[in-house]
Amino acid sequence: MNLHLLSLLGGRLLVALLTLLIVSFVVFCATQILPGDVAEVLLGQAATPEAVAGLRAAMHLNDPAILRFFRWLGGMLTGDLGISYANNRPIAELVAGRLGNSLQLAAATALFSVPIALALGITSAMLRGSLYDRSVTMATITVISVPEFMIATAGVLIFAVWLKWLPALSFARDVHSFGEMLRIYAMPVFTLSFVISAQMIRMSRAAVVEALNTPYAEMAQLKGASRPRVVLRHALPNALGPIVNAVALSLSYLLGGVIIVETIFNYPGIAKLMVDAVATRDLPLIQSCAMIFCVVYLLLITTADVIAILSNPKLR
Amino acid sequence: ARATSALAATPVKGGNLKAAGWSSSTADTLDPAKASLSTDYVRCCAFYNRLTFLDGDGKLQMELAEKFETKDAKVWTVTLKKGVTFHDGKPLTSADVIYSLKRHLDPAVGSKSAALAKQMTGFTAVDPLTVEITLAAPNGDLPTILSTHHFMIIADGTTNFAKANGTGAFVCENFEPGVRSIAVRNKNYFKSGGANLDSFEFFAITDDTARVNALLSGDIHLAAAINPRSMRLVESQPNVVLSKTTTGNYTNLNMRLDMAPGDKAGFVEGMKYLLNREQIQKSALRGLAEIANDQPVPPMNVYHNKDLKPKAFDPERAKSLFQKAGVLGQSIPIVASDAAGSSVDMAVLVQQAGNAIGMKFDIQRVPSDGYWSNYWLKAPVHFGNINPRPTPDILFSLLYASTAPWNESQYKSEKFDRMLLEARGSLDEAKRKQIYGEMQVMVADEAGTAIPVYISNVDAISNKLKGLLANPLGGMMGYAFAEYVWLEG
Amino acid sequence: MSPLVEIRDLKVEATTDAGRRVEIIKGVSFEIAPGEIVALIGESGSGKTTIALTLLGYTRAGCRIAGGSVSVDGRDMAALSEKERAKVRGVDVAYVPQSAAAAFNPAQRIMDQVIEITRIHQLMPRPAAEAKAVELFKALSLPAPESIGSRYPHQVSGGQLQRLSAAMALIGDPKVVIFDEPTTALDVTTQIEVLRAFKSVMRQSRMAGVYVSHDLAVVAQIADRIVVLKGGEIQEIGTTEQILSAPKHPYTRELLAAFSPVARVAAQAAATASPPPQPVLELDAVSAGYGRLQPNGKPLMLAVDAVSFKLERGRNLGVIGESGCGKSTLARTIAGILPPSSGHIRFDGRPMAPLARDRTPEELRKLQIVFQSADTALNPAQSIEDILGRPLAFYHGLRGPARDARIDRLLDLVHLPRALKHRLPGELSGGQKQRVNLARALAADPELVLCDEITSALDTVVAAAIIELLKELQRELGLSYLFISHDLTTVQAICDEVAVMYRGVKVEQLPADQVGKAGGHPYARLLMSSVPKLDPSWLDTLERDPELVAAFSKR
Amino acid sequence: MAIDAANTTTASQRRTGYRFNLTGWISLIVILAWALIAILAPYVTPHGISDIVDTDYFGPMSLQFPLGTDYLGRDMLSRILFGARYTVGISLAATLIACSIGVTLGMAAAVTGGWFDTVLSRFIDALSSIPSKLFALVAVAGVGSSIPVLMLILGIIYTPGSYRFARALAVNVNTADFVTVARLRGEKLSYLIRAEILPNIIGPVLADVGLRFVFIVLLLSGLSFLGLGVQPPEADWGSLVRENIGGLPFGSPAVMAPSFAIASLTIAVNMLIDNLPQKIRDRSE
Ligand SMILES: Nc1ncnc2c1ncn2[C@@H]1O[C@H](COP(=O)(O)OP(=O)(O)OP(=O)(O)O)[C@@H](O)[C@H]1O
Ligand SMILES: Nc1ncnc2c1ncn2[C@@H]1O[C@H](COP(=O)(O)OP(=O)(O)OP(=O)(O)O)[C@@H](O)[C@H]1O
Ligand SMILES: [Mg+2]
Ligand SMILES: [Mg+2]
Repeated sequence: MNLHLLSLLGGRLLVALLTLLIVSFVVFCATQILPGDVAEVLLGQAATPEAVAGLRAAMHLNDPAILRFFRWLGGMLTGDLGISYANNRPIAELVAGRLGNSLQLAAATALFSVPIALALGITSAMLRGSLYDRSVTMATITVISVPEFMIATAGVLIFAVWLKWLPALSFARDVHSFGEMLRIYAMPVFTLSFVISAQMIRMSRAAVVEALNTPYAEMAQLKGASRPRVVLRHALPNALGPIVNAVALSLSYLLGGVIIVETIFNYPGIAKLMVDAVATRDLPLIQSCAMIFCVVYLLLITTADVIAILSNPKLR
Repeated sequence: ARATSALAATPVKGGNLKAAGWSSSTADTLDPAKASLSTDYVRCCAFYNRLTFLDGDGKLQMELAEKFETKDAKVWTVTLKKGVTFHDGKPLTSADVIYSLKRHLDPAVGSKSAALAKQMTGFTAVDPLTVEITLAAPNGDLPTILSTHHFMIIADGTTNFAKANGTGAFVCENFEPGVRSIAVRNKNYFKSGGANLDSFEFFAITDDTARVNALLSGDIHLAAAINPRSMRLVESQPNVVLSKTTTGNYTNLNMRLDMAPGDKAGFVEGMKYLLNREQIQKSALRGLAEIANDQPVPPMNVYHNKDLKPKAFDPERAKSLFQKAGVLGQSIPIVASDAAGSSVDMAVLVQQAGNAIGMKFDIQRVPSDGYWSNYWLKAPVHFGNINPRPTPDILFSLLYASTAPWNESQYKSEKFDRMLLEARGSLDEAKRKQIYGEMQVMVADEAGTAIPVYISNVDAISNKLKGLLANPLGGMMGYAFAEYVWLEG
Repeated sequence: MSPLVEIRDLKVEATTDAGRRVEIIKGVSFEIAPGEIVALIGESGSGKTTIALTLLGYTRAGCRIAGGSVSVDGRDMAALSEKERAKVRGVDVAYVPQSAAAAFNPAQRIMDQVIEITRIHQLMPRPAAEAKAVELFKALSLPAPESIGSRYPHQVSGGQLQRLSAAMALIGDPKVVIFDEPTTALDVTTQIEVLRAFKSVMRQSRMAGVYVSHDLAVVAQIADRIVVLKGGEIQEIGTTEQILSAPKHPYTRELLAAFSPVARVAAQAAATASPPPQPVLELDAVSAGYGRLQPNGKPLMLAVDAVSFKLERGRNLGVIGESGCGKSTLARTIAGILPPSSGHIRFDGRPMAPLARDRTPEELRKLQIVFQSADTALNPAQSIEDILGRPLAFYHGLRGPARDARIDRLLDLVHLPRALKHRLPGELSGGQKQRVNLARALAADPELVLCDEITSALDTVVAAAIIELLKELQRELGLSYLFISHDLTTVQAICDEVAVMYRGVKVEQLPADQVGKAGGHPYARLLMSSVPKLDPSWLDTLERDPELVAAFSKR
Repeated sequence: MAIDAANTTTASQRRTGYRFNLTGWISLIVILAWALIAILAPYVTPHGISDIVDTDYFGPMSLQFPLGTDYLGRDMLSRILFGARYTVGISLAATLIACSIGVTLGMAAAVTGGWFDTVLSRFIDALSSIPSKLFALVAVAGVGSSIPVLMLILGIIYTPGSYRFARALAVNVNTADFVTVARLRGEKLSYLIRAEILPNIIGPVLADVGLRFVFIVLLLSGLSFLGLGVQPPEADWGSLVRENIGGLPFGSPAVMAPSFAIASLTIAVNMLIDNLPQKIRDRSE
């Protein structure tokens, strides 16, 4: 059984590596179609043909594209992410801090939203059809149909500008106390939670409702089990697969999808780095960011799949 | 809130200033030659110095230079101030100046001012504090040209710009491109007194609303370039002061004279009459603009031609001109982008005016990315955005001379080129003023560039922040405010 | 003595999706004394399960107790609050569900589920509960009683699960146990063990019981009194003796009359007279199983071990054997769902590809399988019309009125009303579903039908009708059947020959009427002697060869 | 007996009918109203969408401008009515593209299994790990921004999620005996997914469609934020909120009204899906 699991994980890992390779190549090709290159972008309005040609030659941009790709890939394999075109700094250095920030924000959001979302989803499944259930459903849809930037901006206006309870900006550093950290993360975490919770609430509700409709849930009730026990001991373990999948998909949004929150709260995370990289056609940086998103995504999805498999004795 | 009064108040020492610009990316740099965004300029101004600078009245002042001397406007001798040191302790010498200026000629540096620097053909270090600069052709404006931000002086041989090593009022403590920089006061600054602030943190908040909100909540002391849409909110706040400068920044509609429909006589003129300048000023820019007369020299510039009146909004006249050009009723694409500020709104206004007279304008809004290399100068009808330049010579030679690198409408006039050279080589102020005035009329009437308004820059500042004055080089005191302002209370 | 359970004028209503109220139980009254076992019998859909569930104060979704009272040990279950009911369930009244396979949580180990009642009601510490569970496993003749609890539900056979669910109900020493068809899925040998175990456990602790079944012979062994139901109403109540020997109600008489169907001896004689026909199906040392292949080429779990037989055209082969002996696996292998790990299958004289997807459309059409569980074999989202119409369109290209006419004919064939074709499978009773399942196979005009336990969910009347139908079709169309069942009498009623399987091996094959006769395989004899009789004293007086029992019962 | 008609030989009359509750009706009416507005937009807007009709900006609600004016002084009501075209049209089309492709492929992968499933699943994983904004940037750079392109981009961005969801559901159904029966009959893939799998997963799939629709509406405005969305002066509702967000501090109708419009549509779509008309199957007398 453990051997089986190991071979399963090994296979997954191999496939993940292959996926990464393909993605890096696809991203590379995609960036090749983008109009303009880093030389033009860096020169901006000063991009006269001679200036562009000169800069291009100086940056070795005239080498064949595929050669540059393999050079990048080679570096990547030896753990060297390369040098950013835009500012000549090692990419590892640029990415490290930003990635740390993003992960912190993601972790804070996950810690906050996942339990709440699951609790809401599961309780509304338990009280299916009740007023509570309907209000949760209604509230979820209402909340996600409000654009993210609206929630963030309204939050800032109310809590930072009018009430002055929370800061309008969230720098990840310069944090001296736990209370301060809470204040700094409060609004971005709230905003992101609004965005990602809906899917988790709806999916966990659907999965638990499904599991509650089964004869074994009915049987548990006939054994005298209380409603919470039926849900927690019988429905939930069987609904785990779809739930972890929904959670993983929602969490994967927390890295690449938070550009609006990063912008509004001026939070230096990796999503903005990526958009910047695209804007400046900073190829090695785009590639590195894409790899990070891809790795995190695959990690989440694979974890979800493995949990789903582990939670189902038939698949184990 | 009211505009800042330049009351003579005594500066207070100390305090940590936090200020936010409006744009920033990983391409943020501490290399003055590459600086392209306001964010870069602010940082460079804090860490480096120029040989000269323009003061609040647009007058040239010496900074690192003691004096500029020339006989023929071709060979210039620059004497440097004594006792200036870089942050790492190295004294400033002529080698640093020559290195700083010469590198603009190297394409690998990717200098934004390569076009201007090209005229400097010879550099000689006469002695450690004297530099001789030879120009390809006489140019009386060299000291002013060297007051622009790209010509900051860096230490000889510098290639690594992870940290700044300049002579400026602040020492770079931390710099993360696309995130922020932290600067602390330079205790060895060569100007007496030095900066007032203990430290200065600068970053950018790209979202207009968020930038204003950060100021209102007290997170920052200065929010640069606030959007006209936020004016109503900011004006109602008691603890916020607005600092407005109209510098000569403009967003213009370019019609290439070598392409249809710009090559049809009457089209360009018609478009200039179709621009409802008042509406642009009032609606698109919420009054934060001054009406312009289709030429690039702004009113606060000493060479501005006051007699040249802006063209009035006259759809009927435009209609007859379009009829003459044979374009009436055609559908004309206009390329606009957020890259050229307010251009989308302006395009909408043109489109609306066109509808009334049976002209159809098809707005093509394109992404900011790659706008300057892909659409600007290239599309038949498109928008551009030009930052203020200190002299008419720079403006005309960059934008309107037959060989100008950024000849937005492909305007070609031998007479204009001759006049440009004549004014440049002359050291006679009255004559220059007269020639430049005439050239402004030519641009307004003949070139395919319609300049509807000069856009004002409004920085919103906390009422604790004092000492911020207007400057013709741009907002935030020509980006150099950190050195001069102080925090009260 | 006052009755332990007293049901007075019980009415249960269901609300249909049109919002209309339907009375499914129409005023039922009976009582159960302590220690007494009352059987509910009646056709499928007559309301047996519904009544049984009201003893727990429970009704299925959409239903509610509309009137009357159900008092258990002095408490009216219909009137209690949900919380108070939960306290009673499992401790005072326990339930053994109709479909054990569905009633087990697939994600939990069996032991945890069996002792869950003791955990919920905090009856005893965990080790004590586990020890008690193991005792029950032993009493219910489950194999490996010490370790079976650590398996997951999908790792034991259907019959084993049924017994495990009984253990689950008995662990809390309830006053009343409700058995909802607990032995339907069991083979006769196991059934005897289980019935005995039920009886002794219940007698020991003087439990009262409600025993729901459609099998009169089984009911005869265990019940003190019998309640005969039809259409939600009681037809007759009486002691077991009285119902069996002197039924008053015509419906009861009908049930009794259908109990022993006519054997097939005549048909067999006719068939043997004709020249030896070509075998329609031929198996040559076919082995199959589950799990990955071992180095020796056999699967990890070998379920069918080198089975060979020939089935001639127009004749039927019965396959019997205890639950989990590999009957269904054999059928699945022949059908091409599970590839054999070794051996060959010849159909109509030609070798057939191991997997269905490699077989020709003609082969697929001629060989049809009727699945054991009609519940899962019918698409819950398709109407009966679509389910039956698809093979007609697929194999014969029938469309429009021609197709409709054939669907009507098929429904007539399996004795289902034509109006039923507009319904979804969920709206049919278990027996009706099984008949639709069969009709679908017949729609293909097959030559060979693999019937996997198609009558086990049916009451005697309907089951007899189905058997008659199969015989009739065979006469008309020359079909052959591979008839899988653990019900010996049914097999004998239709088959020419019977193969007896034991642990994946075919232990013997002989003419149907000789099964169980002296000289046959001992296991077959054991099976035969285990078929319950209508005589209520049969179980108590049954003497089986102890050696045989020792050799084959405890697995 | 109501359900068990085994003994009822008389054919019960077939009463076909649907039950549709009030919530469902209201939702349907809201959606139809917006759809109608989208179609009739040019005829019902009181002002041109790009006409600056008010000298004031962020004007309050008034008789002349029932929803106030926007940041340029344009009539908000007209802009919202016209914006329905993009929000309703593009989003619905993109949702349909994403869900039909995703669900079909998901079912096909579950039914086919083997290498087809593995390759497709990995490919989809790869696709969804590429950040959607980068994807949109490249696509628009390559083919230019137009309404069909937008529909396609949004559709492709949301296909992987739909695929994963449908596949997970279909894998479960695929193990049921009735699918095996259909396979044994020799049915082709298209029949298996259309007739056997889809009807059994349609409930959760529809719920997912509703959620996806909301995300697409929002991403559309997100694209406008990057300059990739609907081209001005036209604007979808999300972009209307975005461009007028400066009016939020004054509770300007210019920012509230489009928000309400979005909410009304997305809530209606989801409520309709939750309360779809139910076929009444009880046809007995
Ligand atoms: N929700 C419902 N709506 C309408 N009728 C229902 C509903 N639930 C059950 N019924 C009907 O109630 C009747 C009694 O069902 P019940 O399950 O008690 O039958 P049963 O005697 O146990 O049959 P079987 O032997 O098949 O288990 C059946 O005819 C069934 O169709
Ligand atoms: N999918 C499976 N994986 C592993 N083992 C299985 C699987 N299906 C069945 N088995 C095992 O194979 C053996 C034969 O099962 P099969 O279903 O053929 O029994 P059966 O004779 O039909 O029993 P029943 O009368 O209970 O239906 C049993 O021991 C069972 O536990
Ligand atoms: Mg029942
Ligand atoms: Mg079986």
